[in-house]
Amino acid sequence: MMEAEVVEKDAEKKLKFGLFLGCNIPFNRPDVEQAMRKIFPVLGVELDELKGQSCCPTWGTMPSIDITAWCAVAARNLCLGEEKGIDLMTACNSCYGSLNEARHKMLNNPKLMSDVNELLAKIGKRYEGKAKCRHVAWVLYKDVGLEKIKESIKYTLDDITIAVQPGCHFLWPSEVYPDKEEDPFNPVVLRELCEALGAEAPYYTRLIDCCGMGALRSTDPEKSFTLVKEKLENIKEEIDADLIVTTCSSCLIQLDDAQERLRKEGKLNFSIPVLHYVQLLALCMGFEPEQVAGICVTPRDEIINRIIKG
Amino acid sequence: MSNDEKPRIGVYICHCGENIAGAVDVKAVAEFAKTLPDVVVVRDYLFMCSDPGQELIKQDIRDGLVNRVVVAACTPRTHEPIFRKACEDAGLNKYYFEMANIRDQCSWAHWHEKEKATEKAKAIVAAAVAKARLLEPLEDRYIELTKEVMVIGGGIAGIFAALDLANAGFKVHLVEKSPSIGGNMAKLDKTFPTNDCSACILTPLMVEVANHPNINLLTYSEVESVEGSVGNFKVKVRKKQTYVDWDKCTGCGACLDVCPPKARVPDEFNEGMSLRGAIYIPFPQAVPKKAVVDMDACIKCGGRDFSGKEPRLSKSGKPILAPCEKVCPTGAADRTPYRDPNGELVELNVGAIIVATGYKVMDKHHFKEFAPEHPNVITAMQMERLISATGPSEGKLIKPSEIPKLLEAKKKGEKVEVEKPHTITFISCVGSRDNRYHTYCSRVCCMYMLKQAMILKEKYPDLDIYIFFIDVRTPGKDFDEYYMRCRQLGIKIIKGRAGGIQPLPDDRLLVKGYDAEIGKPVEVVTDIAVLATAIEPNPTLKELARTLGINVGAEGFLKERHTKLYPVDTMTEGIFIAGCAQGPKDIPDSVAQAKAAAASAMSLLDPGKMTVEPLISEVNKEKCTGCGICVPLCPYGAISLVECEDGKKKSEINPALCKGCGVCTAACPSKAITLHGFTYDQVLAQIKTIARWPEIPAE
Amino acid sequence: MSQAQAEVAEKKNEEWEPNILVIACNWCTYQAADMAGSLRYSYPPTCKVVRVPCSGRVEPEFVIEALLNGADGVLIGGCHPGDCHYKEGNYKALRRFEWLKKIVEELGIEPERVRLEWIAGSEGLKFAEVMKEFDATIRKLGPNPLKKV
Amino acid sequence: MIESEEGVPNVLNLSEIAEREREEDERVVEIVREFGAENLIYCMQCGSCAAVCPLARVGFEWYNKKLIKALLLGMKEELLDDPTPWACVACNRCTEVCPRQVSPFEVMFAVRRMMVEEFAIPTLAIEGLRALYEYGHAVYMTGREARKKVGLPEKPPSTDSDEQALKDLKTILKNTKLAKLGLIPMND
Repeated sequence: MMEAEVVEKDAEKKLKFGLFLGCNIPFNRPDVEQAMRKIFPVLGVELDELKGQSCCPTWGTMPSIDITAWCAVAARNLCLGEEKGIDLMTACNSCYGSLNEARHKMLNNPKLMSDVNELLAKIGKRYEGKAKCRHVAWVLYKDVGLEKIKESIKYTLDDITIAVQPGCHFLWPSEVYPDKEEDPFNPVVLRELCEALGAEAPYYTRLIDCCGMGALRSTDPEKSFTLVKEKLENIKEEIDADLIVTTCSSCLIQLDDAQERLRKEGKLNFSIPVLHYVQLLALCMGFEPEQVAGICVTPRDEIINRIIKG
Repeated sequence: MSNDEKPRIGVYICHCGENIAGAVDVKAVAEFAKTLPDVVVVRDYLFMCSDPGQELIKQDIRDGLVNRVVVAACTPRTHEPIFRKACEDAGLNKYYFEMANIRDQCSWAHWHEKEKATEKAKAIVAAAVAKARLLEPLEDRYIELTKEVMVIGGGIAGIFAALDLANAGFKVHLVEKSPSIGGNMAKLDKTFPTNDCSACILTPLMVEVANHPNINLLTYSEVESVEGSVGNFKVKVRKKQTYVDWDKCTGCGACLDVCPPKARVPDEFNEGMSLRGAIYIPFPQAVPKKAVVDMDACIKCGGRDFSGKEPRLSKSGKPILAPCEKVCPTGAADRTPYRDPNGELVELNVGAIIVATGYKVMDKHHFKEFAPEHPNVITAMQMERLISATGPSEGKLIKPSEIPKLLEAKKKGEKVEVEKPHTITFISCVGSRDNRYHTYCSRVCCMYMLKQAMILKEKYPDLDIYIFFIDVRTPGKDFDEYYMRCRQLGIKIIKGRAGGIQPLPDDRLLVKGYDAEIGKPVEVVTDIAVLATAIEPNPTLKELARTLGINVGAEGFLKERHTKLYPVDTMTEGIFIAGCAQGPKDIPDSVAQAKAAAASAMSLLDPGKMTVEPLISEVNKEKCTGCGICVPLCPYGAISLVECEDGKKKSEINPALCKGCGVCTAACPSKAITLHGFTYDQVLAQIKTIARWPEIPAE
Repeated sequence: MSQAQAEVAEKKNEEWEPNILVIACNWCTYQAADMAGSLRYSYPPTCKVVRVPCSGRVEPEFVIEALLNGADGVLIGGCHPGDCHYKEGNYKALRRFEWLKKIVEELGIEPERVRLEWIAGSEGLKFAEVMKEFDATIRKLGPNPLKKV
Repeated sequence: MIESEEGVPNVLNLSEIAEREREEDERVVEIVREFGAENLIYCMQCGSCAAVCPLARVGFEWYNKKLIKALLLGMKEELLDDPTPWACVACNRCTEVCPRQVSPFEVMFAVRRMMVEEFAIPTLAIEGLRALYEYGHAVYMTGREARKKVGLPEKPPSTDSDEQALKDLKTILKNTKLAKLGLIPMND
């Protein structure tokens, strides 16, 4: 018994990921970065800085110009992990999508892979296709495990109803991702992660609908806001959530930021605070709210107080 | 067993597991049945139709206990034959049997009113017993069947039906109204979904028909009258006058070219896109390959009119002959002997008839919105001819408006530059799914448009091809894959039926459509517009159906006996239908149906004789006053007034034609007609029993 | 008279139940009656079916006799026009029915007591509905006036 | 052609479109296939993609299904000024539901790539590319107050704080189509 436990602990200790930040998190929502830096060591996951990482590249950049260029930029980032024999881990769905889509393309197209490696050769790198990008939600769900999460928290979310927002690139296209929901149209991972913290995380009709962030918002904010509004109203009406929790930095910004705008314009008469799951977990673990959940537009003081004061 | 022996009725009540016993108190019904007049035995059993159940009945018959049987169980529609057979097996005339339906029409319908269900069951049994007391023994009838079949129509369906029957040893008379068999399929260039060359797969079959020892091929012939009924149809077939001695004609074709321009008419085989002479062979692969003279077109060169006159002599003393007879190497086109314009009447005796008269492609002139008079607006069947190697342009894709130029040059042996099309546009559902014309879907248009588009695009990749659809319907085997191949070839599929074609100042056309997918009107300048006109019943089909005594549906196609269960049968026994005469269908379905019709005819005729239930009407000559009311009432023409020995006219019913409806029986003012199995007394006994219920019928 | 019979007869005096005769053609209405049962559409057990090959077999006398013998209502069921198994027997039935109605009226019987319906073999539900309706009609009319006499 | 207000004609003259393809000796379908929309030709216009497309939902004109149809008809110029492809959030729900494995997302992006060649590219996208090249981050902010506020170093451990890595990234980008197109200055 004792021996087995030791072995298990050793295995846990071996958990190590390259912390892939992307752009939105380090520059827009560094509290999410801080939350990850706080929670993972507690959960026995070692984080590598992945020095020299860049933009994944995001959809509006290289993917819109050229497939080889897209894959080359993605491959340089993946190489940073591959060189150390570790996978990347991200808290941004866009990075998760772009990196894995690029990897999927390269693995299925030898010509593309060799073109990419020709480019990488110019900087002395080579990508074999081994390293992949993992999603922080999947690492917590599968590698760390719900039990360990439950053990690690100081506060539980009794009587709190959460509306989950897994986000599009957590789900689709399921073919390219290293981890897949059993039914991508009825995702349960984030719901179970929230439930592990003691909250209710019920289904609602527009759970898998897009928040309208990204290119849609930069192209036509008005149209983008109609999607957020639809989603928020559905959340309010169907489950009257106390809190929205997402595992995507883009969804986080959109739901938080656009919500405040809609309110200011008089199009919304309620307010639901929004957190990234790693922030929520950090709060439950007792980390300083100012550091792990300090940046927002839609007020979240009240819910943070409820969490911390029980 | 004599008829006037006093009835000794056995009543056998079935529990049908719980199906009857669950709602009807079977024991109570049994007790009640014992009180009914002439009932001597009453038994009940869990499943009366099972072997031991039937054995109960058989034993009572064998023991001489009963001479009438009433089974109270389910519906006679399914179980009457089973129990009748049990009676027969035990030595009782099987028409001494009556059924009381206490399941379907009692226990099941009144499941929650058990007491009332039991009472009703008693009433039903009482009525059945009342009828059983009056039953009479009847003998089954047999009719001899002629093991010959007439197939009408020599298209692909008729060919397959004829070959299957002939190969099984049946004598087949294949009647085709055109000079050659082959039908519409002979006109097609290629066939979906495999794109086989139509002639390549059809011609060998046509030859096989012509050479088959069991097939009597009657081309250029039409059915004139049909009498008789299943097993023994008497058919008169008119062999039209060919005006060419077919025994001598070798099909060399020498006469075709010499027929003068004045006598030339649009060629049916090329859908009117070229001309043929008055003397013609329908197409190069015709079977039989024989010439005929179209007398409506013939100008009777040199007064040569088949009237039996010797030819006039020229100044040089030579006989003046028509060009065709002059050039004929065998004398087949000899115009001297008299030829009867009525042709010849042939009489056939057949046991069954298969109708496979095919279809007609709807004409384009109905559709004014699509500029039908424009030479470059063509039907899809014309497109088939345009791309076929045996067509007017010998398979070269040219604008139809250029055909006359091409043919003229060919005649002169000159070369000529003709314009080739760059754009071809197809329009679907022209006349189909259209309340003004045909409400039905013609089923094959989507596929043949895709086929033509595919053939054209593969052969001429630079062609721009547009297909305007309401929706693409490709439910056959390998059909949707075929459709996808077309899409992948770059054929532009536009959802939305075009609304108009405007001729442009040159010989091109502006097609006006609406792309429902983009939500905008679209316009295409096209060289050829192909209208996928509907598949229509042949104009003569209605008349033929009347001759045969079968029905056509509202849409004009032949009506099958039952859409699902009897798809190749008609309401007239012994007459089967196959192919497009029954409704629009493609070649695979036509062939399948033809084989089904052939198999149905075989299973009907093969035993050589068939049993006919004796439940038909009979005239009691002594009662008949000869009023003749019944004669026109009979839907089968089975009744006629015949002179009797005493010189009076009396009604007589032809048992071979009578179906036993009882219309005459009900109408006869002197009650001279008996419908066996449903006699006046029998039905009235049942009715009175029920009307008086719950009073018990008197002894 | 059996005990059960006696009981029913007694009941009849206290609480009248209609007695309805249905003359059904073998190919459509009889089949519909079977269908109603097999699909468990219930209808009043007052309706009892007698089978004939075709509605064209129904002699007006059958109906008159039924009424004279005490039936409270008679329904003739045939195939829909155009669907007759024997081509046109149902048209014959229709013609006779018009005539029949007049005779019934002359006998002093409400013409609503006789009815002609086209019910196809597949129309089990329709059979049950028609039976319910007819039963209700007859109940409103009360017992056959000839029976009272 | 009758011009509509948006620049796409109210009535599409398909013959003119086909003629243009012929004159330019390129089929639009082939161009977008080369740009990654390989399975475009399998589209049967069922509309599943449009049913789940956020763009279709909020009223963009040339959402996935319609865009594919336009391309199949040979349209290109008509689409160059349209913002729809640039509004695609790449959510890929269309890819998940497409019964023909067309991947409408790939079509959207192939059209972006086709548009880029014609320099039909939104300003915001150019800014993102410039930031990617200059700093290695498409979204880049010079203000570092937020990072400091949550107790993080001013710069993340990325190309932002690693000169060699940024140089490497630039080397890669200079050897791609981005440099050939000359959309952004890449002179350093």
